[in-house]
Parts: sequence; structure tokens; C-alpha cells
Amino acid sequence: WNEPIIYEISEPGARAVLVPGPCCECTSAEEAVASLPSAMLRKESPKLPEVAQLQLVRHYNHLSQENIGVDGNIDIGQGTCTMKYNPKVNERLAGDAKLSEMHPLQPEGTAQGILELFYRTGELFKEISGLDVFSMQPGGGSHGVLALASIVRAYWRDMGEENKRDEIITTLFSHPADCAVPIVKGYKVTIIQPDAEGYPDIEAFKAAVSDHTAAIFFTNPEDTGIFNVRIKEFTRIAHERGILCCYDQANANGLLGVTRTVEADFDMSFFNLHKTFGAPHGCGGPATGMVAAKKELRPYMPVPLVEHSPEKGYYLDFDLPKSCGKIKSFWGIAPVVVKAYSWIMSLGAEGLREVSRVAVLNNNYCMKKILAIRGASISFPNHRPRVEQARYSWQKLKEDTGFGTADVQRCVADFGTHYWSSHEPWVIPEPFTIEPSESYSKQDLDDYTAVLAEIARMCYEEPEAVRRAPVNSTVHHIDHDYFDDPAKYAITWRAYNKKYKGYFEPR
Amino acid sequence: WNEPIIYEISEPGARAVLVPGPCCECTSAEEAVASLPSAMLRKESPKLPEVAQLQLVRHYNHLSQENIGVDGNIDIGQGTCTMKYNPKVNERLAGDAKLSEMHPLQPEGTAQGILELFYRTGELFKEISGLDVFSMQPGGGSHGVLALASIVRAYWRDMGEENKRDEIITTLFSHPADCAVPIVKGYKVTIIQPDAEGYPDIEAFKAAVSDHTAAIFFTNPEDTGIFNVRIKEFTRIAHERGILCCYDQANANGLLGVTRTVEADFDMSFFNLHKTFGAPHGCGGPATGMVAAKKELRPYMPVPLVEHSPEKGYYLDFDLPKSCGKIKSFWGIAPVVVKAYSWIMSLGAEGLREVSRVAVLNNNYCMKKILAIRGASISFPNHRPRVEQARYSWQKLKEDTGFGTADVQRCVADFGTHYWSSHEPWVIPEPFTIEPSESYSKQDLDDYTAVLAEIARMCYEEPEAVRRAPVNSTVHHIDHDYFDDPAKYAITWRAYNKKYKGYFEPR
Amino acid sequence: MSKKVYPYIPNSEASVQAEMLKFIGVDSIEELIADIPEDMRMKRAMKLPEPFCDEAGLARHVGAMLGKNKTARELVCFLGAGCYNRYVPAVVDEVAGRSEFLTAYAGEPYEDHGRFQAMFEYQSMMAELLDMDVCNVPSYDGGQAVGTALRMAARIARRKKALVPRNVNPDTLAVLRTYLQPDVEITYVDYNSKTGRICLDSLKEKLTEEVAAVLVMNPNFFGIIEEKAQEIADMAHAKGALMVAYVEPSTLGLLAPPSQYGADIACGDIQALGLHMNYGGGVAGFIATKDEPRFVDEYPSRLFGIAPTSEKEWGFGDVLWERTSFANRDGAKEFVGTHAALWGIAAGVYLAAMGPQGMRELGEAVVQRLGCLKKALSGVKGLSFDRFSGTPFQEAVADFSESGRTVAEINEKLLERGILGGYDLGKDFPELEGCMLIAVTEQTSADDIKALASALDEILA
Amino acid sequence: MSKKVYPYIPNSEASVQAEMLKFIGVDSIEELIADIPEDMRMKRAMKLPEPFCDEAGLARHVGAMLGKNKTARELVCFLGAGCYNRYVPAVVDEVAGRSEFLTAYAGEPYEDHGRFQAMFEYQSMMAELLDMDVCNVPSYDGGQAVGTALRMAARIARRKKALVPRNVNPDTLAVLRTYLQPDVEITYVDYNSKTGRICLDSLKEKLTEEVAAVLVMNPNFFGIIEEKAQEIADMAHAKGALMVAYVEPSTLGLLAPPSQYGADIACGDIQALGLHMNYGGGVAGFIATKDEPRFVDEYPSRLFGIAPTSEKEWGFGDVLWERTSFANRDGAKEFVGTHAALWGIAAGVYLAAMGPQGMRELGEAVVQRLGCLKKALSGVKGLSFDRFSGTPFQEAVADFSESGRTVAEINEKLLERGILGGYDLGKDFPELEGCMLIAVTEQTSADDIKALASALDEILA
Repeated sequence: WNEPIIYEISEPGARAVLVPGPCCECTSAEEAVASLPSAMLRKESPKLPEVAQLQLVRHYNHLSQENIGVDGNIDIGQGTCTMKYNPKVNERLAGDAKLSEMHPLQPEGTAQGILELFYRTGELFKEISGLDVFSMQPGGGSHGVLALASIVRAYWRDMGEENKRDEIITTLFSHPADCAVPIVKGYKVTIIQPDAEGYPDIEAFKAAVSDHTAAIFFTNPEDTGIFNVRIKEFTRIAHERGILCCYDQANANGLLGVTRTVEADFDMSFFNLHKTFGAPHGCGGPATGMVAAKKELRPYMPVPLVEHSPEKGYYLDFDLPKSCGKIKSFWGIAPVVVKAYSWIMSLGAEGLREVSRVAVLNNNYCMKKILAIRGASISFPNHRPRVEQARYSWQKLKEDTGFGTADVQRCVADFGTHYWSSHEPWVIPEPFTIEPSESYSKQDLDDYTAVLAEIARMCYEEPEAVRRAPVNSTVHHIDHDYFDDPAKYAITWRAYNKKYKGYFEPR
Repeated sequence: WNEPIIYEISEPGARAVLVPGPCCECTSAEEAVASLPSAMLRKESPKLPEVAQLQLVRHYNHLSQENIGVDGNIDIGQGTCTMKYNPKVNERLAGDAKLSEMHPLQPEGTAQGILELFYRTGELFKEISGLDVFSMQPGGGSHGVLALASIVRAYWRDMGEENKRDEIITTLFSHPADCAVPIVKGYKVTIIQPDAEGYPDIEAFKAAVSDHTAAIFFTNPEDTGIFNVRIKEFTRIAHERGILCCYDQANANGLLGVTRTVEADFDMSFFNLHKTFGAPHGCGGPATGMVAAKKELRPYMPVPLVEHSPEKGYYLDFDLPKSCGKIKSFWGIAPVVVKAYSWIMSLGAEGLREVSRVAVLNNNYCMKKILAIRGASISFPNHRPRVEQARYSWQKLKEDTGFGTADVQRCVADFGTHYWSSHEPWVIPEPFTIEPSESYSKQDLDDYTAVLAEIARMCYEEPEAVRRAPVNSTVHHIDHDYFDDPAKYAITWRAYNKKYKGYFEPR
Repeated sequence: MSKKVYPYIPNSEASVQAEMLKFIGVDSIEELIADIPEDMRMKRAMKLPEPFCDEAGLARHVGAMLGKNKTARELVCFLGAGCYNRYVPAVVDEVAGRSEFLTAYAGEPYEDHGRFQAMFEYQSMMAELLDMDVCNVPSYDGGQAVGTALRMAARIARRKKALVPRNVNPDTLAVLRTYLQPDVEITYVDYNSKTGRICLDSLKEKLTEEVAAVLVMNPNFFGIIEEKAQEIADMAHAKGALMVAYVEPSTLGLLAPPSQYGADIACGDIQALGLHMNYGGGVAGFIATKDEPRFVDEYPSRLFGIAPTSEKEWGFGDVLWERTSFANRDGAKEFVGTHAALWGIAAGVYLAAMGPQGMRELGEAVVQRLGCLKKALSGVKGLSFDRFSGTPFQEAVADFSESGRTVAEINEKLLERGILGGYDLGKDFPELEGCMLIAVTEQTSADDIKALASALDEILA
Repeated sequence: MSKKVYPYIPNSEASVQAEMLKFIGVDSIEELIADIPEDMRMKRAMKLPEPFCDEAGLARHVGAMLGKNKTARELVCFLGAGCYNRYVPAVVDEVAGRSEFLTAYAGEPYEDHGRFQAMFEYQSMMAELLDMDVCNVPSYDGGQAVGTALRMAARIARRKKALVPRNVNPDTLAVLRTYLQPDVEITYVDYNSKTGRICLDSLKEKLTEEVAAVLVMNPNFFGIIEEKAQEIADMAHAKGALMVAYVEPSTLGLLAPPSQYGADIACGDIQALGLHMNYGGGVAGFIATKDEPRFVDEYPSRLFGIAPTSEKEWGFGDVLWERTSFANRDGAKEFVGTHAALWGIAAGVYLAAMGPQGMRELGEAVVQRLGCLKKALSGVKGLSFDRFSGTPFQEAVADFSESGRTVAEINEKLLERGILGGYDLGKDFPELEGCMLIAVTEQTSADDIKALASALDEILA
């Protein structure tokens, strides 16, 4: 169906909720408003929609039904994002009023429960990462990178080399944030290209490191699902130059309990509590990119850190004069931390190990299935098996049929499931990345790969059907001309009404 | 899509939740099991499905999405059922652990909150009904009728006329339960037919009442939406013979604050807290058919009643030796009572009056729209306006096109909304009953009636399309031969597998 | 115009009302109900308390009221007696809270397919748990379920008498009595005062050719397994009567299903299958039988069946609709109506979540805890578990009569210590004055049991 | 085989693993990661606490831990300072809790249409509230939003300096500093010690041709309305700088939107628009501008636009995708990632639920309560609200310096009485030692205010 824009269902005067009136009669609202500077009062009411409560609920209910999510499909098509099951019990625990109604500035004595949970989460990660100090402030993976880059800068400032150490090195198949974010922190970024085997080119790396290098930011396994087996060689080379080593552990799902930040000799890393550790993605946050570091780097960590002492109980430690500062308002996204803590505590050490075992098993199972599909191939085909995900290519399909990864994507929508191409740039031609985390059953993997096989068949045998797709989804072919031209794009309903009348008739 | 039966996604060994092990080591589970009489132990595990948690959630998520409900459509096609908005805040209040985790046999001192709420709900209904004593035990409208019939029997037992007074009188357009339920309580039931104007035939009623009549059970307004304006004449005649008068107030939504049980001189009535008073229907319960009676009938009410005294606080009063007994286990469906109480307290007296005003307005607006549709007519056309609902007929459509109310129903599914024929028997030919309660906006009513108009047009102009319907709904044409033949019907998956293999291949 | 607008009443807005009235062709809403006679009108406006128009105020008001409750989560709960403090997995609440299920009603197979399938699956899982072929859409509660089961038996046997043992749940019995009266007459069978089980001698004496059915509650109200159930069934069948078993379904991962000891009809309540206690509101009844017309024809409930569709999907609909009071008002089997469908969906989710292994482990967890509790309390002076020799499952009769304290007294003192003591049996069974029915569930922890033991030590010291 | 099966890991079942391994053609999962060198392996199993495999145990454990919190619902809350104890309508939680939104991620327009539309609507409603034409998909929080707003301004103006007044929220400022450093340099502007507003003299002095933007927080951290905002904007514009306004959006039903006093970029945090406080986790940032390429081109955030489809539906997609770090890793405008989308959807529901009238009434409710609070506290000895003469909106500076008590002391004693006192300003503003920032919300009741007044009377007596 075509659900109207909420403004289209607005009815003048309708209300969905009412607001309390004056608390008592000592002061009237009029009197209070009159005390405000009149120039600063709003003259015209904001043009918000006016909708009664049922109509509001129905509208959003319909919109939600036009969305899928992990609970609605076999959500393995979003590689690098570790789409896994988000346990309902954790939602209920994290949504309890005992947390949701907490003000961040309450005295620590009234917040012992949540502070203890933050602290205990850190204790768990001591073992999971092998590192020593933790901050749950960052609000996502990229924010974790920002925290790391900020720590790097604070460290070099303290060392007196802030201005000299102005370069960061990352790799092509690290997450885009490992490149984009350090730039925001004022760094020049060098990207190491992969060698023929898909590993970051170590010779290029050797050439790139210098006394101007502040830090390296490596994802491992990379977005190709290839584990960089020489990673300790990279950290050794870096450490020889005094360079800080930052490990992007967003792809850690296949390696829990196998090899950790500490085994790879990195100084710092971040973990996505929302991806690997079972908290949901919420259409793109709120999330937590928890930062972990060796104790030597504690002075540079974001403030405050959650600590415990017998006298004070759990408390927020602001006493880090060399800190990189604050990364996020208040203390981070507490509900996400509760969910991750609960997830880990429902699995334990053996369970986490099993998560990774099955993530690897599922991935290699899928890989074999996908590579049997006509038109599909894998990046760096010499490298098999992969860890928890793999980047594939429809290059052959494109050559044979003219259809590429974007066409497959349109078709997938008709099968009620999700598929994503890959992070740009598409160095692997017509790429797609499949990450079948531990949450999916063998049947799920069979079903999903069967969808891909069916679409490939359609590309070869029913090109017209492919061109028409999607036909069964929530929406049909979208005209992409409306997204890049300032005269045509409309980012709000208000802008739409300034540019158009009726259905996209230009004004 | 065609969601599999849960047994089809079962995988041996899969688990969705785990159960606590032994609480301590003093006794092992084996030891404890060994203490049980071995003949009474289960030999073979029950054949329940085995599903992991995500797969379970996804399955039920899909099933829910194949359902509509008030939150998903313009739910006015289920006349007599008062489909209205169920406020989300009330769900949250009623679902709180402060109620959900209460054991019914807790000491009253620990249940003062919920007992107070029961009591206050009664106080509200003193004004809403004009009656004096209340029981929230019955679990639905029919159960309310059962309670009334049980009270009638207890009353006549006390009067020494239990065996003599063995007849009950109802009307054709009262709810079917007013007829079916008293039969279960051992009564013969006489049904008064409507006269030409659609009112219960008063002459037939006069002829029916006798010293054998125990009670009358009248719905008003009746399922036609016609208010029986002579209702006091009926109660007068009944009371002259000492007969008890029971008012079915399931259709009260149009008359709150206008005319009540007490104004119509009835002795008792019941109210559906789930329909009129805003609690949801839950696919058919749990619900509450609250019973209300004049104080003279208190001795016969179900036990216990919720009372208050300064010494005891709120308490359960079991001391009614002449009581009709218990109608339902424990004290009724407490969450439904919380929702109804909250609903009433969010509206107040004026708000309830507005509910009824708008229910009447919406109904008469719809009526005018529907009667403009080719092929549609109304029962008892001389009677306009109607109160809160109206029973219509597609008789003309059927004559003209061969399509009747069941065909319209199939088509409605394709428009993503709901439509119900009417209670049987279909004395109004090809009937449908529309009850647009106060929850729907003018736009909703315009949209819904436009769907009916479009279907009528299709019946006249595109009969093939009508025959094919539904084509866009969750399921296609169902073979009704499988519901009445013992050799073919299967009420469980187990029975299916005994009768069929594959897809309905007989074994 | 400053007329109030209500969030739940979109057309309360004055200008919309004016427009609609104009379309209808009348001047006021009052005109639309003008036919209601003056002498039937309420003479004044209703007087109700000032409403909480803002949601915040309402939430505060109701929240504060319910806040006066002390729940079984805050206290340590040893109450059972037909309602069990079971852990409800979050997935159950998630599904039952989905507004598509919560706010739907009597949808038709074509547009409320999901409800039909979910209920068919519930029926299917219950049937497996009970080892039967047919199970109904839930009725109100166990009391009504057993009432219907006995009425079904009476119709099948064409007899008017039901034998009911005295060791059934008194609350269930109270509902049953109302429901059977006046059509089916109850004759009581004693329980054996030594074992706590049904007295076979008493049964033999009461079991005549007039008896339609013999009821067995298993475990019975004293928590004891009726291990002679097969013998009872044989006795009933020998007289042409049916055997109706009222079973606690959550025990059936471990205990034999009723079909395996001769029951013709199984019934009971599904509260313990993942429904919150809700102060007694989390109840719903089931009735299960074999797939034979003599049984199926007698159900008053809706029975959802599976059927093929034109596109080879799973379709669903009502089996034998003509039985029901919806179809056939004065010729129906009893009656049907809004019962407890959502609880059925919830119990289905619970059973699917638990699976065979989970249901078995649940049973083990419960018997293990009861064993632990009896051990832990064995040293408490003045308390004995020897009142009945029958084997209990999840609750047991604790006899305090030696202690000289009443159960009410003991419970009061337990409550002071944050413990909800067991059910006082003396209320309904004068011969068991001084006895308390103590229940455990899988939620009972070792600490809970220790707390009870030491509290009783103190109280009885 | 008794290997443990995990509910969240369907293929943890041994026989399934065996089957899959066979298909892959290896003997063990270990073989699949054999390329990881031995010297990189963890040498032992991880040591973590014993897990709670059963959900009941987990719920009890975490529930007990969080149970140690005392919340702003249990206490009476006068804390604000950038996080407000707003009433969250149940519909907001309902929508945000729908698993379709909760568990989705980076879905594409073709299959996650609903997310795109919900976010487009959020953007649209925010734009109306702010009287702007463009608003972004939420960023992390107000701190990052203002950081980005100032970086955008720096890029637009091609200058490197930002003027930041000293009366901004210190928590926001801390985040801002980290975010700007090292690219954009902050110069501080004093506040006027009499009014509490930005000191125009100080501003004039600092405002050079190197300044890219002047930041105004409105209301400022002291709760005071910056009524000279237009003058400040004019001063900035005169020097070729932009004016960036950090506004509390929940005030804008009543207060003038930033566009109307000359702001070029509006930014802030949406916590007060229907997000639970979540111990500070209920935050998300917004940035709004006019619909001009010089602004739009500089957003790092996703911006969802509307487009036609082949079937004349509303379609959606990313506007100017190439700006983003998803598209262009080393040439992007700052960066984008997983931020706070769900909170945006929630805030959209809140705004749609409140409507223009509701937002106005919310503002009225708040100023009315602050008025009431100041009246109620006017008699408290040793307390004065005269520290600043500027007009406060929802929070005000209470000066206890006359009382001889520290704010910490007073707050401790308030807490003993179940009251969360206001924010201790002395921590961040040494010149305001003895001052407390007291906030009200629409949830503050007359009783709450009375409780505070009498508690203070007692404490200061």
C-alpha cells in the first residue's frame, strides 16, 4: 500500500495526547507566559501534524510493517554489520523504568545498579579483549574510531609530538570509518592497498610508516572476511617506530576466545556492543562502540571512567587531566550496555566461543552455496576459508547478463528479505557481502542462498522480470534523479511543498 | 507469503529458552524423578516443535503481520462488537509487574492497589449504570449473561419458585448469547420476533410472559441499531408478573449518559469492559463482562464481591450464602479491569458523553454514505436514524449480480481491511453490520465506505475480479469442504498427519 | 470555539461535527437520538470524578494505586493452589503484546489468517502435550473447561450425573458447580484420608449406571499424583461412564498424559504455560479429546481446522460451525463467545519455546525443588509432611497442627518476613485445619527455600 | 551427545554442525580458521563468570542489579541541565518498541521503506518546529550536532574560529571541544554576570573577520532566554560569520524558532522530545538549515529525500549520498555511521502526537511551573533567585550562598527526603559556588514543589 505522509492525514484540531495544565492556581499559564520577553515568543504555531491517537498509531504501525529487521527476515545480506538476534529478554531488562527513568546527573549513590553494570561489563571485556580500561561512551562504531583517534592525539600531545605525528595508516578493506574519522581529528590518512592475496600489502606499509605516523587503524578480519595472518608483523613494525596500534574489532564475531586485541599486540580497540554483542541496531542506532585500551593509555581515555572502591562504591572518575576529553554527552547509551552485558552473561565463555564457531561454520557453508550459483564469484578466490563473512562479486553475472549487484538488490526486495551491496568504493566489481552470523539456522542459509540462486537464474532467463522488480515489495521503482539535484530534492515535507504541488508537479 | 506451520520449522535439538537446573545440590533431579510413581511417568516426550529463539520470534512475527486488528485498519466492519481504539498507556499500566506478578491468593493486605481499583471501578459504574452492586468476574459478554442467568436462578431458588420459573424471554435481535446461555442454565427460551417496524413485537411478548417466566434478557439498542423505545413497557409488564429484567448492555456505546439500565427499569445488566470501555479484544479475549445489579439482588451475586471498610481496607467478601456461586476462577481478569478503569478516568463524564455523541454521529454519517451505494439497503428502512450501529443488506446486489455478503467479505480482504456479515440467522438477507465507534475519523469513514462502494461497483462491472478475490491478501480461496466432514477436517497438526501426507494427499 | 478535543475521539472536533451533521442533514447529534423517550432519559449529567485528560496524570494516578500492591516478585512466593508463579519468557510477552494480535477480534480467515494459524498451532501443540488429537480454542478457565467436559460427557453418555472427588481445587469446583447446575448433578467421591488420593471404595460405591463421567484431578488439589488413574478409568468404563481428567498441563513434560491412563476427555487451565498470574486473571481453559465425531460434535468451543487453498497455501477455518451458539442460537452446544484467545496464542508461544526438552526439564526443576524444600523443612519443629502418603509433584501438604499455631498466624508472620506462605487448607477442608499447601515452581531458589526454613524455625521456636 | 544447545545459536546442535561440515568438506570448524597462526591464538579458554543459561536466572540477576538504582520516578526530580524528565507518551514507546524498527538496520529503500518514511517525517516535523527546510537523520547527541554545525560553518565561511559563550552546557562543551579539536579553534565569549546572558561587549571584542561562527545556546545553560539573539546574529553576519543556535527543541511550541532571530544553523538534542532519560542514554542530535546547497552540501549526516516511483507512490532515498563517508571514505564531509535513528523515529512520534497545540501547552506547563516554584520558594531563608536578571524558561539559578551551606550539603539532605535537588553550578563555574540550577518539567506537580519548599525550609532553618 501507499501509506500517506503524516501531514496528509492531519486534521485541524485533532489531538493524540493532551498535556497537563497548570500544576496549581498560584500562577496561571498566561501570567507565566507574559513574563517572557515578547520578542522571543513564537508568533505562529509550528506546523506539526494534528492527528488523533488511533490514527497516529495506525500510521506508524503501517510504516513499521513496511520495514523488515532481524525479526522479520533472514538478515544475512548486510555483511560487515553482524545482524544477529537481539534477545527479547534483554530489551525488557534494558527498558525497565529502573533504568529508563534515571537522570544522568543523579548522585552516584542512587545509581549503583547501573554503575555496577557498566563496571562489570568492563570486567568481562578484560577477558574478551585482553585489555585493561574501557569507556562505553562512544555512540557507535565510527564514534569508537573517533575516541581512538582522540586518544591517539592526546597521547602524542602528552609526548610532545602532537604536531609532528600527523599521519594515520589504515587499509582498504578496513571499515570506511577508519579512514574518514581520523581525518576529522586532523590526520592525514594513508590507505594500504591489498596485495594479490587480499592481505594489506606489507611492503607498502613498511614504506608508509615513518616518524610522522601517529597510529595505525586496522580492521581484522577485514571486510572481505580474510584474517590478516601477518597482523603481528604490522604491529611490530609500528611499535618499533613508537606508533600506536588501534584495532577495529567491529568484525570480531568470528574470533571470540580465539585471538584478541592483546594477542595481535594492539594497544587499543573498540567493540560494537550493538553488533557483536547482541544489542539491536534500531534502524541505525542508538548504539555503543566501546573503547578498550591497555592500562598505559588510561590517562588519555575519555572522561569519566567507571570505577569502584570499597569506600565510594561504584563511581565516575573524572580525574584524568590528560584525557582526550569527552566523546559523548553524559556516560554513553546505558540501555545498549545493559543489553550487551545481559547477552554475554547468557552465554558465558563457552557460549561466546560457540558464537564464533558457528559464525565461521555458517559463513563457510554459505560460501560454498553461493559459489555454486551461476554468475557469482568471490574476492581473492585463493583465500578460502573465510572467517565470519565474505565479499563476493557478480562480475560474471554482469558480463553475461548486464545485471549487477544493484539489480539483484531490487529483486531481493520481492522475496521479502534484505541484501546490501558493499561499502564503497567497489574495488571488488559488483560486490556483495554476506555475513551469516550464528543466529541463522541451516534452513535459513539454504533459503537465503536459494533466493540468490533464483535471482541469478532470472537474470539469465527472465531479464524482463528483473527489470520490472520490485513488484511485490512495499514500493516500486524509485526515480533516483530526485536525490542529487538541489532543484529537485526535498528533504522535508515543507521543502516538498515549496518545490512541488500535487504529485511532484513542479511549482 | 505462506508461513509454514511451526512443526515444519522444527529442528531436532533446537531450543528457544532454557530452564533452570536444580536449585542446589541437596537433591538431584534424577533422585526427585525417581521418587515419582513410575507408571505415571511419561514414556515418550511430547511432540512439541523444537525451534531456536530467533526462528520462533520470526515465525510469530510473520503470523502477527498476517493479522490486522484495530491498530491496522479501519475496523468498523464488525458491528455489534464496538471495535474501538485501545489506548497504549492502558496496556502499559495493566501490564506492569505490579499487577502481572500478583498471585490471586495473596493476603488482601498485599493487594490493596488492585482491590481498590476493582472497587473504584464499581463506584464509577454506579453512575454509569445507575445500579448498585458489581461483579467483574465474568470473562466476556456471554459469561456476563451466564452470571445473570445464574443470579436469576439463585433468586428464584430463594423465592421457592426455581422449578416453576423455568422460562426466559429474549428477542430476535438481542445477541445470540441471550438465547444460548440461559439454555445452559436450564431454561426454556422464547424468542420474540420483531414487528414490522423492527421493534420486538409487544403483543407477542404479552402472550409469552407468564408465571413460568423467570426473567427477560433484552439487548437495547438491538443488533439492528434500533433503540427499543417501548422498553419500559416491556419491563413494566415483566415486573407486574414478578419477572426479573436483565439488560444486555453490550451495545451501550451510543447511550452513555443518555439512558441507562436504571432508566429502563431493569434489575440487572452487564457491560463489556473490553468493547465499550476501551480494553482490547485480544483476538477473542481475555475480556470482562461486568455484571451490575440493584442492591436488592446483592445476595445472589457471584462471590466474592470487592468491598471496603475502614478497618479491613479493601477486601473480598465471600459472605453471601444465597450467592449464585462462582462464575469464574479467582476474581476475574484484573488487567481488563485496569484498562477499563483507566479508559473511563481518562474521559470522565463529559468524555463518555462525547464518546456516545460521536458514535451516533459516525454511525448516521456512515449510514447515509452506505445507502448511497448501489445494491445496498438497510433493515427496517422506516427506522432512521440509528443509534451506534446499523444492519444493512446486500439483497438487491445479490438479486442484480448474484454476489452476496460472503462475496463482499472475500473482496474486502484485498483492501487490507475487515468486514463481517452478521450474527446468524440471517433474517435480514445478505446482511452486514457496520458499527463506526467514536474512534474513527471522518476520513476513515469516507475511506471505508469507498471500499464498499468500489466492491459493489466491481460486482456489477467486473464479476470475474470478484470471483477471483482475494488476490492481494495473506491467503487465497480456502476450500470449505474441509471443515464439516470428519474424514477431512483436521483440528491439529497431529490429526492432519494422520489423515494426510504431503499437501492434503489423503493417507 | 474552545470545545474540548479528545485524543481517542477524532470527530470530537467541532468543525468536523458540523460538517458531518450537514452531510447527514440534521442540525444536531441530539436529533439523531430524538426517538428515545423523555421518560427514559437520564435527568442530569453523569457525576464521575474529574478525569485525567493528560496521559501523564493518568499514568501517575493508576501507577500509584497499583503501586500499593506487593507482588510475588517482591515477596518470596510459596502459593500455588491452581495458580503458579511460572517464569514467563520474554518472547511470550513480545508476541502477545504485538498489536496485531492484541487489538484484533473476530477477523475472518481471509484477512486475519495469522490468528487462525497461531491458534491452530496452539491446538496442535496442546494436543501433543496431552496426547490427544483435538483441542479447542481456549475457554474462560479450567473451571469452565471441566464444566464443559462433564457436560460433553453427559451428552455423549446421555446421563445426568457426574462423580467429582473431594480432592479437587475448591475454586475450580465452585465454578464447576455453577456451570453444571441445574442440568448435571454432582455426586462427591471421598478422598482417602491416608493417601490423599481418590478413595476407590467411595468411588465404587457412588459409581452407578447413571453416572456419565468420573472426574480425576491430576495432580489433585493436594499436589498428589493420582497414580491409580488407570484403575479409576477402567472402573468408569466398566459402568459405561467416561473418565474426565483435569490435568495441570505444565506437569506433562514429565508425567504421563491423561490418554495413557484411560481418560476420554482431558481438560484444565493453561495458566502455568507462560501466562502471568495477573492476580488470577491469567487463566484459560482447554478441552482435548480424540478425533472422533462423538467427541468433536459435542464441543461448544471454536475449533480451527486446516484446509487447502487455491494457491496451495495453508488455509484455516471453523470446523463444524453449526455446533456453535454463533451459528445456532437456540440449538447450540452450550455457548461460545469472547473467551481467552490471546492467552491461547501466548501459551502456544510458550510451548513452542520450551519444546519437549524444556517441558521435561521444567518438570524436573519442579520436583527437584519440592524435594529440596521437604528436606530443608524436615528439621522444622512442629511441621510434618506426613499427613498424606501420596506422592506430590509441585506442591505438598505441610501439617502444622502439632505446632499449636494456626496457618493464618504462621502466614502472617511469614509475610512480615517477606514470604508469601502457602494456601490455608483449613478454609475449605475443615479436616485439614492446620495444614498448608506449599508450592514451588522453577523460580523457587535455594535461597528462597532457606529463607522459608529459617523463618519457620523462628516462628515455631 | 550431550553438547549444550544455545537458544540464540540454532546451529549449535551437534548433528547439524556435522552435516554442515560435511557439505563444506572439512572435518572440523577448527579447520576453517586454521590459517590463524599459533602465536596469535589465545592460549587458554576465556574465563568469564558462570553464565545464566536460563532466562529466568538472567532476568533475576540483571533485575536485582538495576534494582539498586533509585530513579527519578521514585524520587522527586529537580535535575535538568540538559536532560529533562519529560513524560513519554505510551505511543512513543509502542512505536519505538516495534521489532520491525528496533531490529532493522541499514535497510534499502525497496524493502525498508517504512524506516525511510518515518525518518523523512521526523525530518519534516523537526524542520517545522525549527522553522527550517532541512533537518538531518539524528547524529549522536547535541554535543556532536553542535560540533558538526560549527564545522559546517567553518567549511562554509572558510574560516577556522568559532566563538562559544561561557554560558553553554559544560557537558555539551566538553564533547564539542573534543569534536572540533584540532581543526576549529574555540574562542570563549563571556556571559554578562548580571543578566546571565551572553555579554555583547565581550562578543564584540572577540568577533573578528577570522570567526566562522558565533554559537548561542538558547535557553542558555542557566535556563535563561538569550533575548538579544537577533542582535548577536546581526553582529555575526556583519563580520561574515554565521550564527549557530543550540536550542532546546521542546521549548519551541512557545519560544521563537532560531530562524526568526537570524540563526543560519540550528542544532541541539532531541532528548526532551519524548526520549526517556536512560541515565543520559536518551540523546540524539539534530542540525537544521535552509534548503540551500551551501548548507546542504556540508552535512555529514544522511538526509532522506522524497521521490516519485513508477507507481506514483511516495518513494525515498539518500540525498547527496556522495557527501557521506559511506560513499567517499577519504573525501567525505566528516563522517557518518550508526548514530541514533531509532530515537529520531521516537521523537517523530512524539511531535506528531503533541501537535502544535501540545507543544505550545507543554511550554506553558513548564513556564507556569517554574513560576510556581519560584513563588513557593520565595520564602525560603538563604535562597535567592536574583543571581541573574535574565528570564528563565524551564530552569532557574537558585543562589544559596547566603545560607552558608554548600549545594552538595543541601542536595544530600534533599536526597534524604526523597528529592533529587538541582545541578551544582559551582563544579563548572567557580564564580557560581553556592548556586544550584533547578529544573521543572510538565511532570513536576504542585506537591513536588511543596515538598521541595518545605524540605528547604527545614534544611536551611
